[in-house]
Amino acid sequence: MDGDTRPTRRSKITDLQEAAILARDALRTRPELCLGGLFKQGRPVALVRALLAAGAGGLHLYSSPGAGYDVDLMIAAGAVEQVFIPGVTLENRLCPNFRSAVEAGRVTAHALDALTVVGGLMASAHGVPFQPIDALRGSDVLKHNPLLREIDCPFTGRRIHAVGPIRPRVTFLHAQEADRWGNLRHLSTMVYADQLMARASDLVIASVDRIVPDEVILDDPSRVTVPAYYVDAVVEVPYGAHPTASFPNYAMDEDHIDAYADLGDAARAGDREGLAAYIARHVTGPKSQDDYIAAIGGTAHLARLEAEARHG
Amino acid sequence: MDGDTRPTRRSKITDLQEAAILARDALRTRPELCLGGLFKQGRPVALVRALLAAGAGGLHLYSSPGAGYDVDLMIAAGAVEQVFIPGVTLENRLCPNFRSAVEAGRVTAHALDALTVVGGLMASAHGVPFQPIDALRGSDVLKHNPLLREIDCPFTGRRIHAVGPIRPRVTFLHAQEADRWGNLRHLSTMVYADQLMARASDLVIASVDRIVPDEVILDDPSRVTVPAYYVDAVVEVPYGAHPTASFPNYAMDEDHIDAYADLGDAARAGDREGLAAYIARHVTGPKSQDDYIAAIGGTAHLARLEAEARHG
Amino acid sequence: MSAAASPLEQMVVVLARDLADGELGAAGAAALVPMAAIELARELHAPNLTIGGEMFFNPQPGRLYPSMLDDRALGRCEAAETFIELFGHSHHGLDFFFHSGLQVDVFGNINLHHVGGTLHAPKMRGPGAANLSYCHTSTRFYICPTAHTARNFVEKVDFITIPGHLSGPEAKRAAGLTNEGPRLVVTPRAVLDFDPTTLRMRLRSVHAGNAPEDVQRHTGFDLAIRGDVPQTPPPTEEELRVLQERIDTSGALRA
Amino acid sequence: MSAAASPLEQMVVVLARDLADGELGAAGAAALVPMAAIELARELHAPNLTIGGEMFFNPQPGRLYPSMLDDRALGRCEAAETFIELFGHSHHGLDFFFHSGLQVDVFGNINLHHVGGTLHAPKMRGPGAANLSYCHTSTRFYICPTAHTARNFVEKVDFITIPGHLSGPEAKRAAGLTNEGPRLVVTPRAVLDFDPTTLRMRLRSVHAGNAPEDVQRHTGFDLAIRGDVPQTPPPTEEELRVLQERIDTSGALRA
Repeated sequence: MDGDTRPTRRSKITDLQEAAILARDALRTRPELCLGGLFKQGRPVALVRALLAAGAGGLHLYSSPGAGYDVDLMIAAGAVEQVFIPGVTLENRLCPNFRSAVEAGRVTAHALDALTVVGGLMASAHGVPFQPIDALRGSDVLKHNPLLREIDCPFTGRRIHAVGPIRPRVTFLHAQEADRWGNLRHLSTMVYADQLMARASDLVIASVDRIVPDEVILDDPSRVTVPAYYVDAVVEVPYGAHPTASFPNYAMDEDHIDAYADLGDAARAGDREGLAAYIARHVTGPKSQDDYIAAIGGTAHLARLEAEARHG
Repeated sequence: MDGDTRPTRRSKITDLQEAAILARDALRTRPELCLGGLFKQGRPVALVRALLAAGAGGLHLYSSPGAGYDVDLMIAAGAVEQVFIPGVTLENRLCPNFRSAVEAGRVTAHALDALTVVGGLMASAHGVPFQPIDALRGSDVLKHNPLLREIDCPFTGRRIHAVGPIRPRVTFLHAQEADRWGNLRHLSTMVYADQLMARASDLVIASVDRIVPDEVILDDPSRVTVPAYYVDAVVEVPYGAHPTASFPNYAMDEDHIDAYADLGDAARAGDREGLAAYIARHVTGPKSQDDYIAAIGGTAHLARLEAEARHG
Repeated sequence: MSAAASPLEQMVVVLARDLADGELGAAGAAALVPMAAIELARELHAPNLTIGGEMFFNPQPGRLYPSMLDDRALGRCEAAETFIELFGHSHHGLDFFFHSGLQVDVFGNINLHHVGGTLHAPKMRGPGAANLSYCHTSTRFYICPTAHTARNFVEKVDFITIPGHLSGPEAKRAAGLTNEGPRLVVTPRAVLDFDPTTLRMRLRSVHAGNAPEDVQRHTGFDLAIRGDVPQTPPPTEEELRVLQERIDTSGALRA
Repeated sequence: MSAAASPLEQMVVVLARDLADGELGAAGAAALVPMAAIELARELHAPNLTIGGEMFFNPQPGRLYPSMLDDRALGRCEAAETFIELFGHSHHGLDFFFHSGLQVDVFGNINLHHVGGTLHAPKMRGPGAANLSYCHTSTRFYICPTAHTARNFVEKVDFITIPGHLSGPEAKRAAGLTNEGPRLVVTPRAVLDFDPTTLRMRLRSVHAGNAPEDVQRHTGFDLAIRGDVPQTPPPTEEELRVLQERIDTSGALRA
């Protein structure tokens, strides 16, 4: 045996289609999908599109406590059964398909709060059977929140709340960088609940703007936000968060999201054609991320988002 | 009023003596002192010496779950009544004064485990009345651990453990850098429980190797390990962690710690003279950190520790 | 210059004046007006006010953004946190917070979930809300909707997302809401507060150009106007200059 | 080269062979031998073994250190964590962990608290220990003291800091210890394991140069030696070369 032949460590790099199939099959055993980022930043939208194209359905959606475009898109594509996200909004306007689907009874949107979701992820990440919560009072959300229980605090004797572990079957994350082993680096200032979700979930798949050499990770381990141990697969997807932002690389595409929301509003009003065309063009149509980039206006369009991320 | 005269934000920079008096007076209301770092890295030893020189006593000591030199020194100086730290050791040898004092009944060293201490700090940081723990079984530590309770899990029905909030009255931390507002940057790879302690404590005082301009913080907020909100006072103390390490700036001074331990062992054997002289020379004697640096061998000695931190 | 203040600028100034030096607070979801108010207070009289509790500390955004939860606004700040630290802040509470909603009622309760129908069969489904805790773990909060109509100011909300004073002092006590709760309601038309005995909303002052009866007409419940209603003290020249030059550099509050 | 293996090198090799590819494990407090074993396994047959659970992942220390919890050893690693993440790992468990102690008894229980007296009036106070959980949340652990004498191998420890097999299968079940617990005891003299029925320690093999009766003489309880005791397979040339050239570059295991 040649002493210099070391055994080979497995790379976790895969492609969008394989990642989507991995996720789809896992979600068939338990349909709990969790999405990283918050609102218009750091959302793993390319993975979401790939999953929709691969044919997922009946999903129960989780996220950090605020989400918008991607959740609305998954609902528009008919893939969602229940939503466990406290706030669902495009921030400057309501989510049209979320709204329609809930009003029509096609989707159940649970009334939740941030601490229940975060506490449930904490319980799962910490490996304990529940997380106490002592900051929820007076809201009608407490009458409906399906994840919360009242317990008697063994220390104070008071009635407080508790939430059991939230353990997503699959979590999608988007980060700016990773090495081939799956060590993720969020170069953005805001990381939200991505680290917590990674620790709380069964299967974690991350898209990144680029794969970096091993040395980049080893030379600055403090910059690693999600250690590879928590990550099952990583996909290099340029502009993989579009139309949400991946700072400091590119800003959110507000115009794209607004145009999408207009189509959603039209669909609410009875004209579903534009929305169907949008899904065909952006979700089911593209064979690759290159196709998608072409569909949204090509690299010239994305250069503007990159410039905005650099200069504000 | 001149529109360009903005009101002035208060700096949190103070000096060692003032910091020590602040801590000493706070500890008179409740003697729970918590020390950052772990074993031989990142321990706020200059603050400890200053507190001893200022005349603290009857302390209840907390730390991340492992400590050595500083705890032993505080015991040697007669300042400690109870120790709530799971592991107390110099790693390569036992802590001589800790051992003597516990064997003589002068100090109570509670039997604890890491999860109780970390869980108690978590409960305090999170603002909840307790933290469930479900990973303690079979150890005699459980028969003695004063902070732990058995509870019935409201979710699983099983008997599990819980710990109430550990809220230190004062926490001392050592970091490599801070701005004048008290935003701390640990440039070391390992940060241990420093962030958690800062969030869990009443009063937080940090020593740093150097104060940096505001822009250093603002240009890279992700590098801030402890936001200023949690920090009450910050002191620039060159080599403030000595004889423990402050990577990447200087390594631990193993020879110094070993020589100290030899004096402690001699004191155990009945010869207290060397230990008394050590305390006079290093703790009560120096009027400033410059005096201390001279006492330990001056900058030439420290240059060796700096070189070791750079080159291993 | 003060004559030219926009309604949103007037709101900002009213709110900024109520924030004290040394406090800790955050802007909430609809951040435009609240963040401007916090920054103005920091510039003028509260240099030690800390912006924190929403996963970041003391941002320097350069201009105002409607959302203050992404790197556009927060890339430059003093420190970043995550939802775990937010969990802790939510328990420990802030000194102040801000809310708005689809509906606000006479007791300052806020609805962000649904108008008409029920939660799971709503006539109109709203966005919901993440942050239900700061409304009562914080010492006080402000309600600052950017619209003031008889449709969003209602006698009773269809769903209490954010509890204000519930149905008054007794209900508040029963629910364990021990802090002040909503202190002021600041709208583009007026400033409202709560009767300390009944905790019902009442008109405190009207902004320049708004008559008390106009405000009543645009409010879906009785404001119990008795006697003269004072005018809201308009922005000073200094307030407006600092706001426009240093904070709202893109004129978002005047758009 | 294998003839020249030191006792600690022999320990390292025995332990390394028992670690499997794809596992997650950590070295524990007395890290010298365990970390060398983990690194050797990674180099030779377990490239996907992850070092984790002690606030860092996959360090590349360049040489061995007696302590593996500071930046000397960990400055270069793949990721750093804190005690909060360690809290989680402690619950989720690892595949393997390592322990040693002041005393080890016939059931593999480990004492780090006191010898003689009581906890609060000890004759000799030990260091205590932080990490009590990995011994049972992890699938298995190894006991690897660097001394093997009749003083530290005792019939019954004075205090159970780290539970091994307690007093056997029934006690283990009663305490809720459902995992394997201590699998091997690897010392400078021998390899010991546990009788699957009684869970009492027994001699499995002796290292080159050690007679079974010597090992018994240095053990404070009956090892129930019956018949021939095999010799521990010594390090192969390859094992020793990789260990010395790539892992123990400063010769700490031969000091």
